[in-house]
Amino acid sequence: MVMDIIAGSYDLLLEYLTNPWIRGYLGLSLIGFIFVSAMAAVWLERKISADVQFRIGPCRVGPIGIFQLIADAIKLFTKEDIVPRKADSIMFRSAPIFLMVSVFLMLVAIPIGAIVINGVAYPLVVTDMDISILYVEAVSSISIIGVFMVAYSSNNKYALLGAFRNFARMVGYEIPFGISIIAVAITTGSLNIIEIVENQTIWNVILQPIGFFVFFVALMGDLGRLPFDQTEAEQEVVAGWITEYSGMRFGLGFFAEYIHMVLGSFLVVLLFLGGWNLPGLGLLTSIPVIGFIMPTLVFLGKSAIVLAFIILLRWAVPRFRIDQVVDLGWKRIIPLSIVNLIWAIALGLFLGA
Amino acid sequence: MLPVLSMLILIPLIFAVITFFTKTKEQARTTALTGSVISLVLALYMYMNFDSSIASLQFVEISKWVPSLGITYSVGVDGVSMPLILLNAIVIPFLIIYSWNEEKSYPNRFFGLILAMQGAVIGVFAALDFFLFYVFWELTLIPLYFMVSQWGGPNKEFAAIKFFIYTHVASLVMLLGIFALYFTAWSQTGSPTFNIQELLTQFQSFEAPLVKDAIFIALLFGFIVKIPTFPFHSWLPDAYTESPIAGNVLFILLKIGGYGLFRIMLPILPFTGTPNLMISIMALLGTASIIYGAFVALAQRDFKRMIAFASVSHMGFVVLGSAGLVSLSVSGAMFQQFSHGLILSVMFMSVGVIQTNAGTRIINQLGGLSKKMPKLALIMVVVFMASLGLPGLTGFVAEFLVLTSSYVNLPGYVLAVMIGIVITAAYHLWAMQRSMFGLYNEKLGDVKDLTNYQSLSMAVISLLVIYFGLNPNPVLDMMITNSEHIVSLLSVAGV
Amino acid sequence: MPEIIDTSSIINSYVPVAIFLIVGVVMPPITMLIVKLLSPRSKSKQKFTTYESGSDPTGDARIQFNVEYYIYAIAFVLFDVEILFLYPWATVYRGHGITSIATTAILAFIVIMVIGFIYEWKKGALQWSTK
Amino acid sequence: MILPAIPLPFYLILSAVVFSIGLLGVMTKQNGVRLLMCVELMLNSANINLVAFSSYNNDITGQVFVLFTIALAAAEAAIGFGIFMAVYRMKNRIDLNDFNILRW
Amino acid sequence: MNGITLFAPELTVVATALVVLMIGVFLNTESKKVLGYLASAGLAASLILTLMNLDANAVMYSGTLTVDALSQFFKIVFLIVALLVSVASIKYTENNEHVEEFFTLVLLAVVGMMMVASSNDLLVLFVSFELASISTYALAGFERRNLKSLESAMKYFIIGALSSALMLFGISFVYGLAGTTNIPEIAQNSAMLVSSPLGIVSIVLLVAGFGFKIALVPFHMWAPDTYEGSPSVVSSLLAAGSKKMGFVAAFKVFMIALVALKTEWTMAFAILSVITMTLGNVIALSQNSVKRMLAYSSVAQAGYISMAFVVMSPMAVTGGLFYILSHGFMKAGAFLVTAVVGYMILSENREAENVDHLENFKGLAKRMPISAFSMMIFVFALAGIPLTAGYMSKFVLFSSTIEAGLVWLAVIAILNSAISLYYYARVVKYMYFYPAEGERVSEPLPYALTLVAAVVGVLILGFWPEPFIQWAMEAAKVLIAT
Repeated sequence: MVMDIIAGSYDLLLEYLTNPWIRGYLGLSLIGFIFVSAMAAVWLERKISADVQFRIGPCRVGPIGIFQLIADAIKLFTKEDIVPRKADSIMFRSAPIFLMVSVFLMLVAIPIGAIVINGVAYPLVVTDMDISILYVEAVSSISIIGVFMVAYSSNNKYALLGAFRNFARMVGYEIPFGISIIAVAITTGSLNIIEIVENQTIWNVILQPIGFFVFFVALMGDLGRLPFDQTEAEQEVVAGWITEYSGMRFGLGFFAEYIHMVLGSFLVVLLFLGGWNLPGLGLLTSIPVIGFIMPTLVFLGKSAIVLAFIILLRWAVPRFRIDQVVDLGWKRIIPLSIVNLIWAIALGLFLGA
Repeated sequence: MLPVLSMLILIPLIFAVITFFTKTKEQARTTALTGSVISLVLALYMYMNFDSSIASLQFVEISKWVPSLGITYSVGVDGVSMPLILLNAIVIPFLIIYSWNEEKSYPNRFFGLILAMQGAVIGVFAALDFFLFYVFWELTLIPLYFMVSQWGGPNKEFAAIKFFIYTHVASLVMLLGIFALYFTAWSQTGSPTFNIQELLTQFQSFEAPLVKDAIFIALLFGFIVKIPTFPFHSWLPDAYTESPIAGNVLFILLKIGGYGLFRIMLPILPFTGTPNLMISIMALLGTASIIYGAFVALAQRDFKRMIAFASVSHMGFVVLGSAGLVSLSVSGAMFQQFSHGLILSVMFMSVGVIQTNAGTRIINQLGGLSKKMPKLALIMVVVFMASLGLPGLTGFVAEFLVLTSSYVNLPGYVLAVMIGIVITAAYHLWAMQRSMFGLYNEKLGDVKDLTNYQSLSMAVISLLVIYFGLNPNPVLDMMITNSEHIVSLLSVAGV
Repeated sequence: MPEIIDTSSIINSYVPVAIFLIVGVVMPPITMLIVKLLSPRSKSKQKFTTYESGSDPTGDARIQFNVEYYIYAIAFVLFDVEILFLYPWATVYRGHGITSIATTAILAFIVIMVIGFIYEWKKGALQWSTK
Repeated sequence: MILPAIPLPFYLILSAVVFSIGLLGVMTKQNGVRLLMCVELMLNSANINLVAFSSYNNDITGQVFVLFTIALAAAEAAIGFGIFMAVYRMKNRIDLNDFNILRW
Repeated sequence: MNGITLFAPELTVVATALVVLMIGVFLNTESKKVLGYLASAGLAASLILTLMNLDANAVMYSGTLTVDALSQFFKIVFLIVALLVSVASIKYTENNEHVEEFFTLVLLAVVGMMMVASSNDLLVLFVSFELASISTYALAGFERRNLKSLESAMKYFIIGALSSALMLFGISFVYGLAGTTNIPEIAQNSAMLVSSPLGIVSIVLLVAGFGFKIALVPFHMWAPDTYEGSPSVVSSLLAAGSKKMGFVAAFKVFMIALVALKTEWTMAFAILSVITMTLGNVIALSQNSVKRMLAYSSVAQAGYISMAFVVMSPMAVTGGLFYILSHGFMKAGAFLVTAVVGYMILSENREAENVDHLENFKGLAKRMPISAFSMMIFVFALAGIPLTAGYMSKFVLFSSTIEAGLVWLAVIAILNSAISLYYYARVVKYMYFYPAEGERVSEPLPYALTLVAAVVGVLILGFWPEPFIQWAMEAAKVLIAT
């Protein structure tokens, strides 16, 4: 009885949800969600880093420093916005738009979980397109334009140097990133993230371990996380491309980076770790309320683990020199990705037409 | 049977190539002479076996070449071409002997070009296929171009190019005519052919008079520029003046324009849309050339230039004779070609000698050369008299035939030509008088007479001038046979 | 048989993208506007100089940069469009009954791609010069 | 409000505009790199056309064509930059007005 | 006869290209000489494979490729030219560290050309066209330290890129209006093309696009610069190969696909053809650089060949095709002679500039008799002197214009060909009648070999054209169904 009402109202909701405008406006709430996630990620990073270094980390604001980020945000809002005299003012001011647009557009196509009703999974995604992974890959590259605009408009040598490093790194890691996505597409037969998740009867990480490794490393390279953060290596180029940014302008860039990281970990989960599915979860999700929440939680949990791993990696691996990064990308990861591609083709043949 | 005619074309060409590869002057001239003597022998052999009593083609050789376009390799001779082939074969060896000791740069190329020219010209005379005809026709340009541009006078570059472009354009216009003829015939019969005889026969059945006239005019233009007649002669004075003597002789032997008239123009003339107009055009051109050439020659101070214009004047007789359209006038025109070739060769050779030995060829600066050069004087008297038409020499025979027989059809024109004849006599005599006789011009210093080689070659040709003047029948017979055949077509057409 | 493409549904699936795009474009300026309202302002000449480790900045930052970047850029552009062909191929590789011919084709493609890669490598185009 | 499909002429006008901008750039620009960018613009305008026609003709060929065009454009850009770089090494600029060795 | 057999010539060349590239990367400069032989062997093998299937007739790979008399004709032209160029380049690339790139690019360019010849789909046509173009852009700038070469490459590239953009834009309209890119199908679905104004737009764009490649005036600006500045062997490939590719593409697109719009493009080609031949010849008159002169002559020749579009009769297309075949020999040979002369001058003086100046041809007959003789044959052939390939082809082509009643066009063409004699004869005069200013230099074997081969080709086509004309007729039938 109750289940019928829920299911019926959900059907009504779904009908509303087929309207793209409604989906779009409702989806805007994801922006809030993702900012919160990013804050959580920052908090997580601080906490884990502190743990690794036998420190306590943020602890004053709220329980275990959980509101530290809110305090930081308030601080950033009240700081003075400085535009250097030699900077190209228009470009300097408009660059954050590109950074933000990049992550927002990624957000549109990435599901953040699913709701299972009557055994049918309804993914929580703003819009469903045929080539969403390709789209995500494309829009994520917009951020490089923002980075470059920041650096170029700052008219600062460190910034420009950082941006060039960013650029050199990115070109090396976009290719294996793309190739490993193709390998995933071969085994799952689609470029639609949701279909990729649904078609992962066996997780891709098991089918294509090399692919997972390549994708992960390439993702790290794309994100500019340690050990690939030559862009912002304090010891070498001060703060890299973002040197001249201060206050909330810095905050926007900073948030964009963290959102990028969160979304990146989402992608890892979606493409290789089975998304919101978990073996043996099928029974549980048939229960209405659990089915409502469980897959999303599973997804976020997996993502948190990946995120934590990324953060831990920061303290486990030392930063590479820029030439090492580029060499690694071109001479190790790309060949590896091609090996994986051939492996995926063989797999495809084996799995059958 | 031996392919005599093909050999006659190929042997000069082959020897030309051999000559190109010789190293020294001695080798070059010996090779060249060998080649030309062999062709002379072949030509004489052909002449011996030639039947002058029939108008049809003899020594015919036909083989396939490009069947899809109807192109064949076919050669043959008749009374029109035989004398001209003979003329070439006779004069070229003596031209080589004449040039025996001349100091030339690149003697191998010099003699090679002479032979190449001979091969090409004989090829034109022998060709029975329009394609082949045109190929040889164009081929004659190259040796002459190089002859003028390499060994010519001070203004050689200009003269060579002018000659080249001028006559090339004319032959391209002729080519247009050939194409038109070819395609019209093709569309009528349904199979392509380039055979001259067949195309000329086909021409008779063409329907559109305008097309016929256009074809005729296009072909005529190609020929009269080559002849050349006034007003299309302007390449000639420059080319003749600048050319070396051997080149001049080759120019003189290049009788392909007149040959084209007999071979191609006259057979189709009666079948054009407006035959009378065409006849008038030709007669007018001929008459104008005779008179104009004579007058301009009279005004020349340069010996060579004078002879050049004399040549224009002479060739006018060829055109006029063709336009006369009587068997004897056409034969006269043919004979004029033959005789012109002999006479003018010697005249140019004489000028060459004067030029090299006396150092100038401006008539006013010469004088009394006969005292120092008696042999030259004797030869010059013979050929000058022949050139102005003294009875007993070849020139007279030809001009007499042309004038008397053309009178039947073209009385007005012939009367006009009479003025030209007087002037011709005047400038010939004047030039002889000024240069050879009278007081010796001491400024010239000590002038040598002819060398043995020069006197041999010039004397032999001069003797031929006298011989054919007294007894023209050996060549005139075959000409008459053929011209009668040509003229007989007129009655068919009812002109 | 040509697939029928429903343009309308494609366009509609991008409506949210447009909404997000607009939000993305207006959000940073609004944020900065808020900052402008909240933050203090003080005039100081030194504050507006470019940061160069504290000393006065010299020259312009927009200098000629290393040509190596161009070589990498070219290599990147080429490889990136090469793998572009793999995307559509990958989606239809399985389940459309063309697997065997698709395998042959793609192996030839990969071989050529790898040859290009080896060529670049051997020619030193991938060598970061520390000159 | 579900959006209807965009009519074909809109695409064609867009592509014509882009094409014209590119052509204008090719005609007026002197810098090699800018020229190249303008050529890319022209190629992309053709791509717009192809995709638009492809979806309105219900025929996939146009989109396949676009894939190839993109690849070719990239190859062209690569070779162009290669040439420009070589030129730059010799002359230190890539202004087309400097190229005057070869003339008439 | 399955697809792979018929496609084997192209595959052979591709494979050779890849093998050459891979071997070359691992060899040191001294031993790279083998690459030239390898490339030539590959081309020869491909030529043999093509000759083996000369009469083949098939449409392959979902109708994207076609093998017929036309494609085989052009493939053989391209392969012959490429073979000449590649054999000559064995010497040219000696001691060069970039041998493998050179030969790979040559081979890839040839593949592009061959694919254009057998393409049956605008997509394949465009891609192959670009493959050949892009390879030749790089080849034109092969001498990286030579500013002339770079400049030529740059001009070639910019104009080439522009032309491909125009072409693509035109193709997009054709595709849109016909709903397909398959060439025969376009001809069937041409109702929209005829009725829509966009049809005319696409014609304009395509004429411009192909016009650039063919170097029709006013789209010829790049050609003289590029032919002059590029290495001579490359100019040879460009003039004799790449330009022919433009022709075959234009033949296919206009004569097969867009035949319904014949009235529109015939007029365009008539005007372009007349302007092209006239301007090309007139400007060539005043050139002192032999390569530039040949370039303008090449422009003029393109004008002649375009007459085939205007006349559009089987005979005219036969003439055009035969002209293309002969031009392949003549132009390739002539440019190779400039390569030999360049080699001669540079071997005396490393720093010599303007190696192709007419002055350097002085007394060539004494210094390099084989080259001088070959050059003489080539320029005479280009001028249309009887008994050479050039004469036969002009003969067929020009006569076809008269057949079609376009006497004015024939007159213009014939007058042009008369003018052209002047500048061709000048080269011969410099070679044969001016004193030599240096020692006798013996031609390196690869050069001598190619020159002799080209001369033999020119003479065979001139003396015994029958089988080739038959063959061209077969090919013409593909374009014009009679």
